[in-house]
Amino acid sequence: MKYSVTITLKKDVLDPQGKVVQNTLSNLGMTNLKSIRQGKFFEIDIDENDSKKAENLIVEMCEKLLANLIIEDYKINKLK
Amino acid sequence: MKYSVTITLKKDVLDPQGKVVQNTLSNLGMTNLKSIRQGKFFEIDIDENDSKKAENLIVEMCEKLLANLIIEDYKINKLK
Amino acid sequence: MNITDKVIENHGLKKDEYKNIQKLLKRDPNFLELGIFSAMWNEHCSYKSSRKHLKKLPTKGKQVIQGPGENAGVVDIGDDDAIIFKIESHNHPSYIEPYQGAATGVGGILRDVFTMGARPIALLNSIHFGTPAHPKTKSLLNGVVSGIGGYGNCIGIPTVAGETKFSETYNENILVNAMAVGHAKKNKIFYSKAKGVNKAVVYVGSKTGRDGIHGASMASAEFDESSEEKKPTVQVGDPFTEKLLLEACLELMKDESIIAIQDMGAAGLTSSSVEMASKGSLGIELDLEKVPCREENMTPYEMMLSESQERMLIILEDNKEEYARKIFKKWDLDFVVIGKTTDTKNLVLKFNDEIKGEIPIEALSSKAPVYDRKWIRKKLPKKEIDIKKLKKISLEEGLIKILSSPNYSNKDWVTSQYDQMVMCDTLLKSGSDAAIIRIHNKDKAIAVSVDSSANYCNSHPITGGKQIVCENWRNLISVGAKPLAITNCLNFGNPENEKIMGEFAECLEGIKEACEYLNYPVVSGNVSFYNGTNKKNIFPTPVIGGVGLINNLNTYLSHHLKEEKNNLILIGKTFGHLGQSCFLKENYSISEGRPPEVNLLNEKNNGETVLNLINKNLIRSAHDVSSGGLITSLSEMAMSAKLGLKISKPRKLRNPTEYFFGEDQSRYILEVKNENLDKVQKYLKNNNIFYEIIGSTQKKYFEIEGEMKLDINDLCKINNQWYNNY
Amino acid sequence: MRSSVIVFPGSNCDRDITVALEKMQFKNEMVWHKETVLPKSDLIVIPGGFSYGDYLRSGAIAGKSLIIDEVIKAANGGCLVLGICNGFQILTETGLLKGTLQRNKNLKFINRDVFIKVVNNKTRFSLNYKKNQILNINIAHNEGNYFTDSKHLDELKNDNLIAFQYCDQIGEVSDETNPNGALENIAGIYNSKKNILGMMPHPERMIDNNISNTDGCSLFSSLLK
Ligand SMILES: Nc1ncnc2c1ncn2[C@@H]1O[C@H](COP(=O)(O)OP(=O)(O)O)[C@@H](O)[C@H]1O
Ligand SMILES: [Mg+2]
Repeated sequence: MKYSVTITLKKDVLDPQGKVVQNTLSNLGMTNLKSIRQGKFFEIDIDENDSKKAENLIVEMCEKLLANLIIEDYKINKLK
Repeated sequence: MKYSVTITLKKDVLDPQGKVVQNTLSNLGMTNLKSIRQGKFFEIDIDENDSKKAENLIVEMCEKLLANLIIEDYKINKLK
Repeated sequence: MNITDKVIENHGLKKDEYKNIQKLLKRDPNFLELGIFSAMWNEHCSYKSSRKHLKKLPTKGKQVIQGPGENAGVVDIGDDDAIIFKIESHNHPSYIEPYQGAATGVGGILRDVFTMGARPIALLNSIHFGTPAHPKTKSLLNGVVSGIGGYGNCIGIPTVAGETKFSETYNENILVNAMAVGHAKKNKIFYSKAKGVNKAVVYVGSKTGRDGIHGASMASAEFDESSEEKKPTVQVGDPFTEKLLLEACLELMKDESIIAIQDMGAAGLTSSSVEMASKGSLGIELDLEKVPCREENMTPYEMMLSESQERMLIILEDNKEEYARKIFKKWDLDFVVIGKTTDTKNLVLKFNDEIKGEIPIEALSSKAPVYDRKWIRKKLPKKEIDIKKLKKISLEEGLIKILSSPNYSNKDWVTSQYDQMVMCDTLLKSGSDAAIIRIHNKDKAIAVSVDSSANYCNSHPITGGKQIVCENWRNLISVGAKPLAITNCLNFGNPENEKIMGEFAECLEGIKEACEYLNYPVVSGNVSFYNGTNKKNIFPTPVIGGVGLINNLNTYLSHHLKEEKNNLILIGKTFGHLGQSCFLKENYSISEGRPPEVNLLNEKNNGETVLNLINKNLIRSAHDVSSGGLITSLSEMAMSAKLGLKISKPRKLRNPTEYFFGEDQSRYILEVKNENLDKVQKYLKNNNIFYEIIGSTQKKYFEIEGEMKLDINDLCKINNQWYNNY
Repeated sequence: MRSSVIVFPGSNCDRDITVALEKMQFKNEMVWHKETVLPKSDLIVIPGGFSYGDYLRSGAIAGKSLIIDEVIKAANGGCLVLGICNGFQILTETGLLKGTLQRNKNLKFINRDVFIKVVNNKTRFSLNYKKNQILNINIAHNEGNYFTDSKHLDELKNDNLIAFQYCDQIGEVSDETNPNGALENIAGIYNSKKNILGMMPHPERMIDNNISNTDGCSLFSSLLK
């Protein structure tokens, strides 16, 4: 089964990269940009047909490794 | 309007990060992981009500800055 | 696939080259074989246009352990230590994808060095961009610098020296040359010559993917509008895996397991296997289904031509397989026996027990084409510039123009992105004439520098070739090192053009002459042709990387002025040569005239004398005088120390502009304490050295009597602003 | 004093720190990350470098390695732990130190000598320094931009847990002297028990006048007491 995971910084955490990207885009003339935040994206393919189990596995991956829960949130999406 | 953009490496391009993450997850016991590829994720909020125009703007951002089109593909998603 | 004219052309092979292949095989090649010929016969691997000229370079000397022909050159630095080094270009890939192109350039040159048994101890780079105003320059500069840093920093080898230049000649074709320097024990050097039949051929490192297929032929083609379509050849660097590969290889090398080892660089598995077999006059047989692949359904063609990074091929002694496998397993790397050596002298490629290709090794190596391309000489430009006809510019104005220009600005913006300190043996970092790296745990060090001067080479290639070797030599002398040997990266345009081929032949003549005279042999190098777009070729840009030895850590020097009230001595004659000078270029946008003459006799005598004075500890700081002339060199000494100096009024008959901005060769500035002045003068006289005492160091002010007086902090500000505002 | 240097794939300052520790008379051992027992040690050092390429987040994957469980156990038992650069990042990933290290504010790798001042000189790591002593020290990192929540920041300040702050030559702490954007110019912090120090600058690079200075020596000599 395939899932995608997006990981984003928590609201109150400083995002230096997003800030620079935002400045750069403004400098490129895109003045109606209100905000941009950067995160990570994963496409995960697992060998598990039970979607409940599969989802648990993805959660485990996120909590154990992919996200740093102190500063990041994650979101799981089923692809197919 | 709000959009999200995901940026992923093109198919045949080496993904050293994904490789290391995959090994680590397997070592952590998640053996039914088939593959994982890492990409970038952006949440973009723009001040534009015309969705046609807004989308064009997002495309421009991707092509000009966010994605490295030589090795990456991007996908745009409307959030609301 | 059918082999049509189009297919042949797409493989970069000329019609008569194809006929030659048919003759050598006594049949038509199949698609796989054609691919292999194309990879081995292109300029990048075969050196078909350059070989004839490269043969003339001096490559021998007491200090040389291994000259050109191996993965890198090896010099003796006494005791049981050897230094292994080489430079290589990654120009085309870096233009297409600057970060990855530059990064994999660094990765590639590192493998050349550690494949010979050396632990890399320093990285250098020479990078050339178009004008800052060109729309692509900024992102290319950013990408290349962070790519070089990204790779070197991650793998943990200090990047300690280099050069960063801008000129419109590189607008459509930047240059990215990377040099690696390693240290090995003299009795532990590894070569690529296979020996013995039925020995295991082992694949180690990363898996093979579809990346970089035909990278070598791309490096051998001119750019045109369609180059953007050559994108799939972009390779992604993986410095982490390279670090593992480095440690695993060095660990295996402690033992006596390896017969031969060769990194997979350009043309990957093809060139590495052919080279090992060819050097040993053997054959090699590969079972391609065993090659570790990253992608599904890879064909033998793709496997043989892939340029995936971070891979090596090893020929192992009998009964060492398990021992070696354990080491690579520890480092989480693939280790697979994929074939064996044979006595057939053929390259045999099997896939699932079926022979897919068979080519005599000779046909790919010694029988590869060699061309004696037509070339024409360049005349020495006649026109000398009469500066009296130009608008007068004060010394201060002229100097400020130079120091604030992109080419002469302080390079901290670049070098602070490189870890220069890791390994804790960097005695002198970027920003000096040469960097100095201590040999770990020893009381000796090496000095390294890379240099180029495309304007001189373009104006008169022989003089330019000579000059650049001398400048490099001078940079090593200035820090107190005895120059040992060089590596060179020859960046030129299209060799099928007689004028370009002439530039190449003549630059090499100049390099040869200087190297011979200075006993400064060439031990390794790389040729990069086809630098240009749509018939517009870059200026000839040979880059010289030199290595020198410092035998005693108490005698090396930096060019930073040391204290007030010391004498400043100028070594060498000043004629005031302004042709091709930075002064004319930056102030008047004039790039005319001939380059300054190089007198090898003076060069050698001045250099050896300065080195002796440094070794006697009679000098406080030293700097060579190069592009920008005396005043620029003086300002560099002052700025780096935040100390002032005062130069006395130049003698009457001299035109101050010519005197201070002239780029006459073989000159050095020395800082000498009062108490040593007599000794130094006596020594200079005894050695028939022309010198002038031009002034002394002082607090705070950069001063030329009767001409200018500037606060040193203001001068620094001027020199520091360009990158930060770009 | 016995020290252990943990070596991860991709560590690259492991040799440098070993040289420093041995020069300062520690009895040092290198410990490969796949080991499951730590040698008996008074000090554990997690060196700089790019463990696992720093590919996911700097320090994240090393924070999940086998040996780390042992390090955590030892640290909780009071063993002294020093994380330098990547080592600091790893310690925040394991939770032994709070907060996180983000990309430098200019998004570039920075290698430079900077000034830092000793904020707390009453710990096992710093007692041979004077209070507010200014050190000239090398930094080399991509992610040194220290961030933490305001509650923890208050704790750091109130409990004197800030080890070093970036400053200028005379100890002035300001935005201009902040190389990477770190909160409050923080260059290093302690845990609440002060037996764990994480710092971005490299003291092991400052032990030899030939290549730099000896401003790092007192850190190691403090530990010897
Ligand atoms: N790309 C680079 N990488 C490392 N060091 C560099 C780079 N570019 C310039 N430098 C350093 O900046 C200093 C000034 O460069 P340059 O003006 O070319 O010096 P020189 O004229 O003495 O050769 C040198 O010490 C050089 O090593
Ligand atoms: Mg110089």
